[in-house]
Amino acid sequence: MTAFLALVRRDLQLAMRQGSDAALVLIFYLLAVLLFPFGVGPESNILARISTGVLWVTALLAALLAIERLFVSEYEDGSLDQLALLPLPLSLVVLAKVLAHWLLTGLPLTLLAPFLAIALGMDEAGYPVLVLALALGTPTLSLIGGLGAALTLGARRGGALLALLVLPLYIPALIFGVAAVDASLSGLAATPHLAILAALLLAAIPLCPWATAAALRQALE
Amino acid sequence: MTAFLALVRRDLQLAMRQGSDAALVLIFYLLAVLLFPFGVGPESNILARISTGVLWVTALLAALLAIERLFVSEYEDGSLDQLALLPLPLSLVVLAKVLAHWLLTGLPLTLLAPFLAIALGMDEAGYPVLVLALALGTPTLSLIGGLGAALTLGARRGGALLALLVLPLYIPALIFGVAAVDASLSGLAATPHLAILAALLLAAIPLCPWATAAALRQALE
Amino acid sequence: MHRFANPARFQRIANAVLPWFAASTALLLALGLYFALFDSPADYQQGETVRIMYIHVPAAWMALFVYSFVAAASAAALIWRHPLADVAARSASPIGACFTFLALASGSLWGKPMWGAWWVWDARLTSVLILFFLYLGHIALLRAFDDPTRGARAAAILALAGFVNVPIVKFSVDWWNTLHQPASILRLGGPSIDPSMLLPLLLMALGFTTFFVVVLLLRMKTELLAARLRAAQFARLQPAAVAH
Amino acid sequence: MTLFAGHDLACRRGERLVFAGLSFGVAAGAALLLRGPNGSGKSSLLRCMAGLLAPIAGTQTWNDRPIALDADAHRGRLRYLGHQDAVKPALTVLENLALWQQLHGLRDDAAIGRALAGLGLGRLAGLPARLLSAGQRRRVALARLLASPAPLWLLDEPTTALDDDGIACFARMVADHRAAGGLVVLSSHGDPGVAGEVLALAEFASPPETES
Amino acid sequence: MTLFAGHDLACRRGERLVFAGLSFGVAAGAALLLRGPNGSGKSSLLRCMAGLLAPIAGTQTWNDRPIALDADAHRGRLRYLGHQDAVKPALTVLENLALWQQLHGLRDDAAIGRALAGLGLGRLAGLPARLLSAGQRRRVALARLLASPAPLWLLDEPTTALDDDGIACFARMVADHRAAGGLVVLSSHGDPGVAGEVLALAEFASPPETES
Ligand code: HEM
Ligand SMILES: Nc1ncnc2c1ncn2[C@@H]1O[C@H](COP(=O)(O)OP(=O)(O)OP(=O)(O)O)[C@@H](O)[C@H]1O
Ligand SMILES: Nc1ncnc2c1ncn2[C@@H]1O[C@H](COP(=O)(O)OP(=O)(O)OP(=O)(O)O)[C@@H](O)[C@H]1O
Ligand SMILES: [Mg+2]
Ligand SMILES: [Mg+2]
Repeated sequence: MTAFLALVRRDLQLAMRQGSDAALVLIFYLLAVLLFPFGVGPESNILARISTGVLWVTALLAALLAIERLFVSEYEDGSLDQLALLPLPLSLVVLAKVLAHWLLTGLPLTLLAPFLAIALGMDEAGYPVLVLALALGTPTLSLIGGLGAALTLGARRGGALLALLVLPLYIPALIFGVAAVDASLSGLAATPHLAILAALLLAAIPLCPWATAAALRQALE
Repeated sequence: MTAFLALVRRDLQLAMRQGSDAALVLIFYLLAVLLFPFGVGPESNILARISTGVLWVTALLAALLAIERLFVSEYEDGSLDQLALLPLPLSLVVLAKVLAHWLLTGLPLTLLAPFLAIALGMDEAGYPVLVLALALGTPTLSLIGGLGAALTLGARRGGALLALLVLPLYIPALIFGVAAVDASLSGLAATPHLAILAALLLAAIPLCPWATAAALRQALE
Repeated sequence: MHRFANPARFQRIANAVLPWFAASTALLLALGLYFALFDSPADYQQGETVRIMYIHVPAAWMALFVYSFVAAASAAALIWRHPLADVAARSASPIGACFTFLALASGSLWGKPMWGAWWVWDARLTSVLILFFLYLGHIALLRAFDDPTRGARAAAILALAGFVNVPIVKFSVDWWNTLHQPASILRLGGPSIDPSMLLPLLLMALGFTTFFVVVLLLRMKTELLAARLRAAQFARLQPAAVAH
Repeated sequence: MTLFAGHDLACRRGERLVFAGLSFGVAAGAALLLRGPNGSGKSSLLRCMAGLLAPIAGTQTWNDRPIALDADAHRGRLRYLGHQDAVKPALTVLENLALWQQLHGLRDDAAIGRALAGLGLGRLAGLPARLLSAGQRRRVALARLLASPAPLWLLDEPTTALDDDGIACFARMVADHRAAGGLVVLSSHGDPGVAGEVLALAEFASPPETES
Repeated sequence: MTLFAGHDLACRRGERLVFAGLSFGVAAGAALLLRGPNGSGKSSLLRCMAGLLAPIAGTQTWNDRPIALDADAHRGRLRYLGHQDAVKPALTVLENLALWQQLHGLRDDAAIGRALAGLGLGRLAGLPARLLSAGQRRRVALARLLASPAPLWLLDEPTTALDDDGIACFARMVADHRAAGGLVVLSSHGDPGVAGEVLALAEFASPPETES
């Protein structure tokens, strides 16, 4: 357990030291979302109408943008060998790294969302559910993305290949995340959708790290 | 000059060898765009309204996703030292690498855009300008992105921050790109916007490679 | 010691069964198409377009079946590390991608008259699209590494992870209210479709299956030959050590 | 008595059978030197020993107990040092050592102090590893072995980029480790300053025709 | 007569003054061996010579002409080999060599053939470099010097990871290069199999108190 926490702390520390892509992700999120007023024009009703989708899709893409490098530097400087040789199971190592990554990207992104929602003129009613949905959804995205990052490790083509592998797996989270917010916006109960998001997360927490660890092992061979 | 071309050919060859980057970027672009119907819902009129913004944002992300690694592998395996020691000026080396990168990502992406526009139900009137705007805009994105990539090299905190300052430089290209397409969609003249895009590109072609070369020298010290 | 196991036995078996499967494929598809196109009634509400079903439905079934096959082979490859399992998975996924594309294409062809739109973002269609991308990802990952064994293992892990999508495709029509119609044949309580349509449908489905087997065996044979070739090249290129 | 042993191991990299029918044994306090021309499989063998690479044939045992039976325990008792140093450029030398110590569930500043002293890194402790020279970085990687101790050391060309003083430090730390009953397996081309049984990998190279 | 010379050079890395008041001179056909403990500045000096790193004091001359006056020409006449090999894993050994040849504006398959033979890479020519072992990769990096020739070689620990055979090959190619009037500056800890004037960097080390 101490080792687990030490790992998380390490990744946060490293990110802080070398101004990580975390900030990059937030900037991109900001850019991408704020672009839509230009793309769609002033009519606030349309902006509001699409705000949910825009916020979620851009969140998806931002998450993808960030996760690609999760294991690369570890792999190239030989740290991954050492991590794989730690006494604690590799899947825990993966979980720790993904957690740190989420704290650096998913969390700030979640907290940023409502302000962007204001910018897009989304109805206040949606904010709480939006944050909740993102809070439940983004960890799943990070976990799935981690699997993708491990699978494409050492592959001849990183980023785009990763996108091809991961984006389809993101779609369920996207669908239910949007559904939850839209439900709350139209005064319906968001709980069923949120429940599904939670279920996805609960399924991903054991499965993804396990698969990711397997992928990393074969990458090290 | 032969060396310049050899460099371009090399990068294309590397990309091809490494599992055709271009094809995967296209797939990524495709996927990213296809995400929006999930988010926004199938109502075709709304999709059509936001199609311009969607196409540009995803173009931006595709450019970002691909450029980030432009110099990293060269830097880590020592090739950058060798490139910096070539008889031709480093800024030309940069230009060659960016050009190759654009041929592999920006160009195919530009050509794919109108088909995605169809999928999003954009009005035919917009297609030619869309392609033109992207053709003028994406090289600028690549050049700016290259500068960002060079600045983040070496993982100095300062570098990352500078890169964050560079990213917003994307905004003008995006604003005018979107404006051009929307103008043509609403029957107005797109030429002024396109002219600005061209101006941006003309400014970027000398400036960015020069600054990028300086940043690279920094990283090599 | 699987790695030393030479696949000569597989070659022999494959050569033995191939002609039979090829013949039955030709027969089944010929019969199926005859019934489908000439000797089956037009639907009372869909008219002639119903005949698209005889392509669409078997294709869709194959899309799901082949993915399950790939997943199973991948599991075998990961657990027992048997090279043939890798070869099977690698050979099957492009075929599956084709079937999936066929289902998508025929589906949207059918959708135009039925729903008035080539494409709608409904759960069934979406999940099939995801299935298609999973196939593409599998293929891309297989070819993304210089070392084929690594690509094979990465792809295998992906195939297993992506398997969750198969039940989603299958039951999406029941879980969400979709435009797409629910299962009327592969369902509890027996098929609810006119026998005169059921016969050609089943013939086509069988034909598609045998067709799959034929193509699979052929691809596996070529894969194995290619592997032999690579090995030979390595033996020539790669010295035991650089020193001479 | 032999502590760590391997029985006719075979290993493949990519499509190539690197070595086959290789056996070895290391007793407590002993050292095994892997020698062989470039590409003969020294690194591969060390990765097999570490469990990073699965040999396609043969078994390895620790106290006559197959290590495969208890991979976690094996990982816990070995330290591996590869061609790369696994030193994080952004962290200082001290942080790098402390980090891996914590990851191994230890917390022993005295050991870190000894490690730094043992490799003459004392004055560099506060520097970001990014500023280190090749040999200095290698020293940090070696210091890790002392900071978080374990009985079995697997070292791939540990003396790369080390100067004479560095090699002397390395020889000393290996001697101490062996005196304390530790085991050492290392590959090297030059003279690592360590005496021990030699395993020549060229002998086990697979003749071309057996290659898959 | 001295071809390549440096006059009391000083170099700083980060906050640290690595060496100062350093002068050197290399004549045609001569070799200069940089020796010194880890961190004494061998790599830094080589990077200064290559023009990758700007010395904070002193001048370097080629035929008594300051190289700063014509950086392009200087880059054109030198070949630098750093700690890293700059070998592209995705390309085959052959392509790697041909590539750098073209980038230097040359096109000479015979030279490539000689380079491959000279380093015993003949049978590896068709392999993707990614499959090479550490020493095999180093050999490719050395082969580049022969494939695209230039008078001045700046080599940073060229014999790292090389086996005895590899070192022999290296010694041979250096001898030929010098016989043809080439200049060689190299750093090494072990014995690179090259005889030549020795420059001990420790002598020019800045006094401890200046260290960060
Ligand atoms: C691109 C659009 C479409 C896709 C991706 C698609 C996909 C599928 C899939 C995956 C199945 C297999 C379901 C199962 O095994 O239970 C299926 C079955 C079927 N589809 Fe579609 N379909 C599409 C459009 C249509 C259209 C437009 C119609 C006609 C209205 C249609 C009618 C059917 C029928 C009748 C079945 C058989 C259901 C059964 O009896 O089990 N499909 N389709
Ligand atoms: N990742 C890999 N994939 C495929 N083959 C590889 C891989 N790494 C090494 N090889 C091959 O395996 C053989 C053994 O490599 P290894 O690195 O073990 O040799 P080595 O004895 O360490 O050589 P060196 O002394 O140069 O480090 C080499 O011939 C190499 O071509
Ligand atoms: N990028 C850098 N930034 C700041 N300082 C550096 C950098 N690289 C090296 N140094 C410092 O400069 C000094 C000299 O480094 P250099 O790599 O030249 O030594 P070296 O003689 O090559 O050592 P080695 O034999 O280990 O390669 C070292 O003390 C190191 O701390
Ligand atoms: Mg090795
Ligand atoms: Mg050095």
